[in-house]
Amino acid sequence: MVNGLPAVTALLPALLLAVTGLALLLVDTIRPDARSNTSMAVVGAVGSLAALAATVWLTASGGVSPDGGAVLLFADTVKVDTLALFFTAIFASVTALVLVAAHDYFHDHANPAAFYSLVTFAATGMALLAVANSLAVVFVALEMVSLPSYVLVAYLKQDRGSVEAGMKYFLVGALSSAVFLFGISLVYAATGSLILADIASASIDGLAGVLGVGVVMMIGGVAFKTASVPFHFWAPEAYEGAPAPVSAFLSSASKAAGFVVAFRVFTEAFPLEMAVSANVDWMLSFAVLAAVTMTLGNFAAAVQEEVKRMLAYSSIGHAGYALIGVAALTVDGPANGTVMGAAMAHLLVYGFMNTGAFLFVAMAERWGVGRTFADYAGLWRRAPVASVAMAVFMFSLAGLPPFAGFFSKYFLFQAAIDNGFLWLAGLGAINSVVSLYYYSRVVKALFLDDPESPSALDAIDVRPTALYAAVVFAAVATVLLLPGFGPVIETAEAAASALF
Amino acid sequence: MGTAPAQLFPEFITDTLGLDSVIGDVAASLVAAFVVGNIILAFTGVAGPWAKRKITAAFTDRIAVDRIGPYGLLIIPAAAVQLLAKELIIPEGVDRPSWDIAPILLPASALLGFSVIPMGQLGPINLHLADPEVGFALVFAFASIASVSLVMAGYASNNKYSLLGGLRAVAQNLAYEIPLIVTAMSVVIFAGTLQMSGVVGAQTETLVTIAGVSIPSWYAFVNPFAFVLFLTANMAEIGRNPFDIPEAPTEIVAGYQTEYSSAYFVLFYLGEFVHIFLGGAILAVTFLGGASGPGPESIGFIWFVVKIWGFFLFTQWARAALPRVRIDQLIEIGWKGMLVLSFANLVLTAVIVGVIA
Amino acid sequence: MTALASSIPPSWYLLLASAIFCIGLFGVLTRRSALYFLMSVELMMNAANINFVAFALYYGDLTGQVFALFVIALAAAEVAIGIGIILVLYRNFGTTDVTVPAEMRW
Amino acid sequence: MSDWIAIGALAAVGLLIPIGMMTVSALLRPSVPETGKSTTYESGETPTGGTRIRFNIQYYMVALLFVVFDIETVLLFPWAVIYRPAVQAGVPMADLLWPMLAFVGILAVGLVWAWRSGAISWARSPRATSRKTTEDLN
Amino acid sequence: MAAAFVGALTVFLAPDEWAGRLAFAISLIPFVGSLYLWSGFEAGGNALLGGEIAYATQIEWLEVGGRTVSWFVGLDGISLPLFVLTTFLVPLAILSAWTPVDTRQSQFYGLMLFMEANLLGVFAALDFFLWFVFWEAVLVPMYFLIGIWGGPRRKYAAIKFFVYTNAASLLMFIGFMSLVFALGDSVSSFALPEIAQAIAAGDLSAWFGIPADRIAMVAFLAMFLGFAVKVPIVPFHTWLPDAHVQAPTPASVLLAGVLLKMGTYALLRFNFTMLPEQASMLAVPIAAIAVISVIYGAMLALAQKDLKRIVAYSSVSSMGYVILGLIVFTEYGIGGATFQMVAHGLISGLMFMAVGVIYNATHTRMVGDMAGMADRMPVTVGILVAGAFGYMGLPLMAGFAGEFFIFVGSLSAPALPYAPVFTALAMFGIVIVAGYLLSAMQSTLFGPFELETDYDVGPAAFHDVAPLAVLLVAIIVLGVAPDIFFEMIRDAALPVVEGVTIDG
Repeated sequence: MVNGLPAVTALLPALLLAVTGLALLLVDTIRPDARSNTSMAVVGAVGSLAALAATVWLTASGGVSPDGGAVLLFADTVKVDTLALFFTAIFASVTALVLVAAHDYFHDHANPAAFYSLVTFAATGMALLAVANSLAVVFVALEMVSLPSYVLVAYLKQDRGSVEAGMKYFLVGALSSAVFLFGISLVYAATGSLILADIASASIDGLAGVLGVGVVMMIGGVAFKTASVPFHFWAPEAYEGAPAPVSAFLSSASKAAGFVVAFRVFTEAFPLEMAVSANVDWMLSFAVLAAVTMTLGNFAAAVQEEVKRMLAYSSIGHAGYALIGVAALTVDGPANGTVMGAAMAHLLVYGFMNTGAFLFVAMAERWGVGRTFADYAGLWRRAPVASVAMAVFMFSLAGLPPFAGFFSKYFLFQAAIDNGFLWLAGLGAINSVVSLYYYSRVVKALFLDDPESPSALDAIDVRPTALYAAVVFAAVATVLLLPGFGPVIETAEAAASALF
Repeated sequence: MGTAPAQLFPEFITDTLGLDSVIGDVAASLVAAFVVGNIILAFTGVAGPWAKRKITAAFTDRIAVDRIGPYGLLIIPAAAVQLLAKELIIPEGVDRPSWDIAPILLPASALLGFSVIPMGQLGPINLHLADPEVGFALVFAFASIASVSLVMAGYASNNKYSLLGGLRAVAQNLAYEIPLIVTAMSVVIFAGTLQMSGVVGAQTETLVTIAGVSIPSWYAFVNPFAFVLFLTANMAEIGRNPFDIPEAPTEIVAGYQTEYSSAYFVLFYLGEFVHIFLGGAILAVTFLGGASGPGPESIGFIWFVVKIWGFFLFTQWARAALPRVRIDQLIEIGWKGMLVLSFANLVLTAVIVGVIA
Repeated sequence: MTALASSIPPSWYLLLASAIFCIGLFGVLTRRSALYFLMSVELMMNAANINFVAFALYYGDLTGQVFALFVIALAAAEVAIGIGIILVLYRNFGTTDVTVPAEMRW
Repeated sequence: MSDWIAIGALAAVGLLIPIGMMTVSALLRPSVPETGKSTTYESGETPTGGTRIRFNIQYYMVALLFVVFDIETVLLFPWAVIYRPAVQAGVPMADLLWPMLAFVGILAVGLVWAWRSGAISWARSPRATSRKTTEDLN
Repeated sequence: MAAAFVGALTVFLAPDEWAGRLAFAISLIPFVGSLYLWSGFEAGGNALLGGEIAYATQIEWLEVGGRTVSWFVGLDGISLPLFVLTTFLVPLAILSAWTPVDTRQSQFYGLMLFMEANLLGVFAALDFFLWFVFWEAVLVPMYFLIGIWGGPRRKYAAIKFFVYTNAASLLMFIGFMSLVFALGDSVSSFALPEIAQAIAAGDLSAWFGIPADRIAMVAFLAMFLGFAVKVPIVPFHTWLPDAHVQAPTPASVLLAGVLLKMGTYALLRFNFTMLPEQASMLAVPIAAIAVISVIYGAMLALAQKDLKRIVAYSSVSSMGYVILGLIVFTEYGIGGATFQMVAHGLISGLMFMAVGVIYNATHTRMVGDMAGMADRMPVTVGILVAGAFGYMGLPLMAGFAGEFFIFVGSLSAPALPYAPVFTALAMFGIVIVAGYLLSAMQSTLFGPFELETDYDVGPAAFHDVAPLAVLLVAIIVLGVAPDIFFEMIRDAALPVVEGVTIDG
């Protein structure tokens, strides 16, 4: 344990987030006059950064090491290991970015308090999800992520788009979580336990069929959270209709949360051998999902006219890439750890670049320029820094070498190939080429095109400082992750390898 | 946990009659239930209204019913027959099934509440139908079904007063359910069980002995604060003054029962009384040591009845003495006052128990 | 109680739960009103609860029952939020028919 | 024997009695339908408008709060039951208290916030509606 | 070397007004640095083939799937000249940008320096990943330079450039990766020397059922195509004129001066050094392509009216020389090719700059429009003409030395059949070059001044002419004393040659 500290210390990040959420409520209680916007943004950002710091500290201090050094708490229902910390880092950083950005986005909103606290509570749920070692905790945490998200998407109560998005998100979400829950119940029926390890070791006497159905249903639940086929169709609506910071939050953090479930639950509760023996071959289903998802996402994104919607589809595509991490697994395959680790690293990088991209959209919405590519034309004349940042995000998302996105993608594909999934990697590569097309459209619009009317950009009168800060920080992170990729990928790989 | 609970009523029957099969159990239970049910109805349906009129009259210095029978005791059966024989007027646009179910649900749920209440012994018979592990939670569950029936009635009878009444009933029940249960929880902390017999048994121990008179550890004595809270919440729960806004005859003309007449009205009326007495029973069991009292256990039922009537008296006094609260006051008292107080009480109790135990 | 309940083979519980789940699913797929949708989802969740409780009994551990408690709580929260969203939906679109709002193309 | 049989029996009785009374009255009572009678009562006026109307959102607020706290009590009951035996079994009181305190504390924050933002004051405050769903996180 | 990188990168991060001067000043730092490196340079052999590497620094970067990627940079005889060339050209290019670039200067110079940093990286990197990152990172600023400061059809040009080169590098990337995978576990990193030596040691093994030699061939083709686009060689050259014509002068200077060399440099490094057998197998077609691009480029240049296009096409043709020089696999051929890279870098840079200067004065590039410039801008025109001569390969000019070496090499090429034929054809190319350049000069610059403008066209500013002069001097110096580079180039080139002669 972390040099003799009580075991609960391992939960520090989650606790910090939770406390932050409550603190936000208190702040708003003390100063409910909506002017507390700034103070709440500060509190929230500080809290999430503290959580991030705690995560990094825990990881660095090696208190929780992947090799058996994982901390088990609360009768094994909670397991803090490097995997958990890694994902918690993603959640915390994305949360910080979103909160900071929200300060400007909701500058004139009547009551931003709910927003901040909801985001932090959702982040808490994610952190909990990352450490969940029991299906019960998984489900509870999952709901704890979903419920605030529903509200967040529909946060602009007067905006029909937002409300509709929230409605659709909620419908699909409720349905999928019910399916997920029933899947859990079937698994419980078959194995008689909710602790992942016990499920793995349980003897399935004649109930293998039940187990199989349960696993399939759970895949459905995961598919929803990760916005991948077949539960993907909420994503474009939700991301487009929701306030842009929320879209950023959902498409980065919430997606990663879905993946942490996939990574941990499926590898620990239904180990590969068991999956093959009980022929509950979830790897195969994930492989198919990954293939369909990335293709659908990318090709749909290519035909979009609105930047936000394009980003939404592209995030579906990226879900497809990350799914490779659970798809390209074989029984004692040489690169199991590598491929999953690469997927994790990709999620981390993606967390920054995608959040940044959506936050740029948020800035555009704040400025009141339109939503389509054409409306972005020539933005760089008015906002060079932000535009450069956006270019960084786009190229990185497309996986161009100078940026971190390239590494994470490359290693993902390489590991998949090492594991014998040449076709998946190939498909991924093709999709990346496709994606380059529509990502570069944004850059083209920003830098090369001229605004259709010289007065088109006069709307840009404000300089949303906080939004700028968030975007620029995300860009810097995206770039710095290139030289700093070593520790990231190695941590991720170690964490993932511990699962096999 | 106090003394072991006496033999339950149905078991008593089965043993005396030597029945031993599921059929026998069912039959015995039915008999027991019928007996208990009738006893309760006799109290509530007959004595209740009569006493109500008498008490109110006494408070307001009037002469109440005295024509029919001694002290006008027979007025109630007469009124019942008369009401049953009245025409049932069904207004247009009522939501039929729920409009019919509501009047059944109210008395049934209230009656059901008694199933787990240990009503003490009457001679050899222990008037206690069932004693499940979760009886304590169960009784509250049964008691709160009533509000469903109220909102059904309010919504079904196509009438604005009724709608308001139903909604108010719900709002009020919601507002006071929590304080009620949380306060009851402090009792559970004392008792350490949810079994009714356990709760009652735990109150038989002697708390203190003053001048040779040993005062039992009724929770009313142990924790008067909780008792007051519970009493208040209970009043609201059963919708009596000052919390009778669901009916509020002077504002919304009897609220949810405006459109009811004939047998249906009788049922509502009856149900309310049963509900009052159930509230009394709960109070008695939870805070007043159930059927315990001076004298042999075999007359426990007497004590129980006394306690219930004491509560009934209290409600009638409140009805005569206290003004009705407004809906907003009601909500605010409930959520801002009672809730906080009840949680404070819970924590307090926990600490005290932790210290003394 | 235990004697009574455990005399029923577990597969019956499974069948019951699955049946209820399918009913809920059917409701989800056919109903157009958001409220019915909500109810159907609740039905599905309760089907899961049946499984949990039943098999908690079958395996003789409390995990399932406790989890069922949690599920109830979560379901309640979900309904609360759902109704909230339906409320704003109604305010904006004047209906609770989930097929009506189509500001954005699918 | 099972307690539930007895309870069921009482339920049966409790249902039978009202139904019996209904049937009795159905046998006894006359039926003279008449349009005047069948209008709903509205202080003697002819009723205006229907009753299937949208009523005050505040009821929803309250219901929401209730859901939160009701579930909380459900989750607290087990704790309350084991509390005293655990204390007598020698478990230090703090270990038993802090989970409940934390749990209640979180809800308390939520309540205070809802209180402050007007969710539970009957007079409808503009901020109230948008604040309704936050407490459900606990 | 570190100094060079840091200097360039920091400027990129701190661009601002009076950026021009600042950028120039800072760009001198890497130049000085590189000169220092040059002076201290004493490494023999080819970095990839076990020769010693100057200023090698290797830092573990990250480790994935059992292969390490590391920050591994170093110089050898082949890369150093180009390294110096880059650092030499950039300041001049920046100087030449003072006049034409008037909008958003800070970003402009920032991008220039950023590009310089990446170019240096390309030439110095000895780890495939590092190299690839730099390689791609060069494209981005170029894309913006063309796309934002370019001419009227800049969007089209920029996107064409971007798409072409990206597709190419993807192809190349796949090719190389297939090599790496085929090497399997015999290599534990992406360091080029290790890979090269592993290949030389014949560690290529079948992969996914594809026999090793076929993989090697596929990889060779893929990489060759990839680089060919970059060079560019004839079928893939179409992006070049557009890019050049549309690009602002400084950008096209770097484009012609350095970016094209990246292609040939990579060809030499990867294809010919790593896969000599395949290279020698394909010698004839490659040589053919080289010659074709010589002739064809020259022909096209002959047909052009736009001075910039002329220079652009001519650089296509002279790149053909380089390829030819490379493929013949002789000490002189490869050496000469490398030398020619440098020379052409200087010369084409000079040409573009001069054209740019004239254009700034006259706002036309059309041959004929600007007749009689000679008496208006004597110095500039003089230098332009001199540069043209250099292009034609006049003795005592760098161009001459390069081409001479190449021909010497190719005439005596053991590995290449029909070497004389190709050589002859290529030489014929020179004639055409001479032809069109002379005609262009003739019809353009001399004769009476006809262009009527509402402003007077006078001599160019000093900071415009100065770089031209400097370049000219450099060219002549190289022409007079080629050995300053050639020596080290040769002993870096030798192992390559041996590589092929051994198994050839």
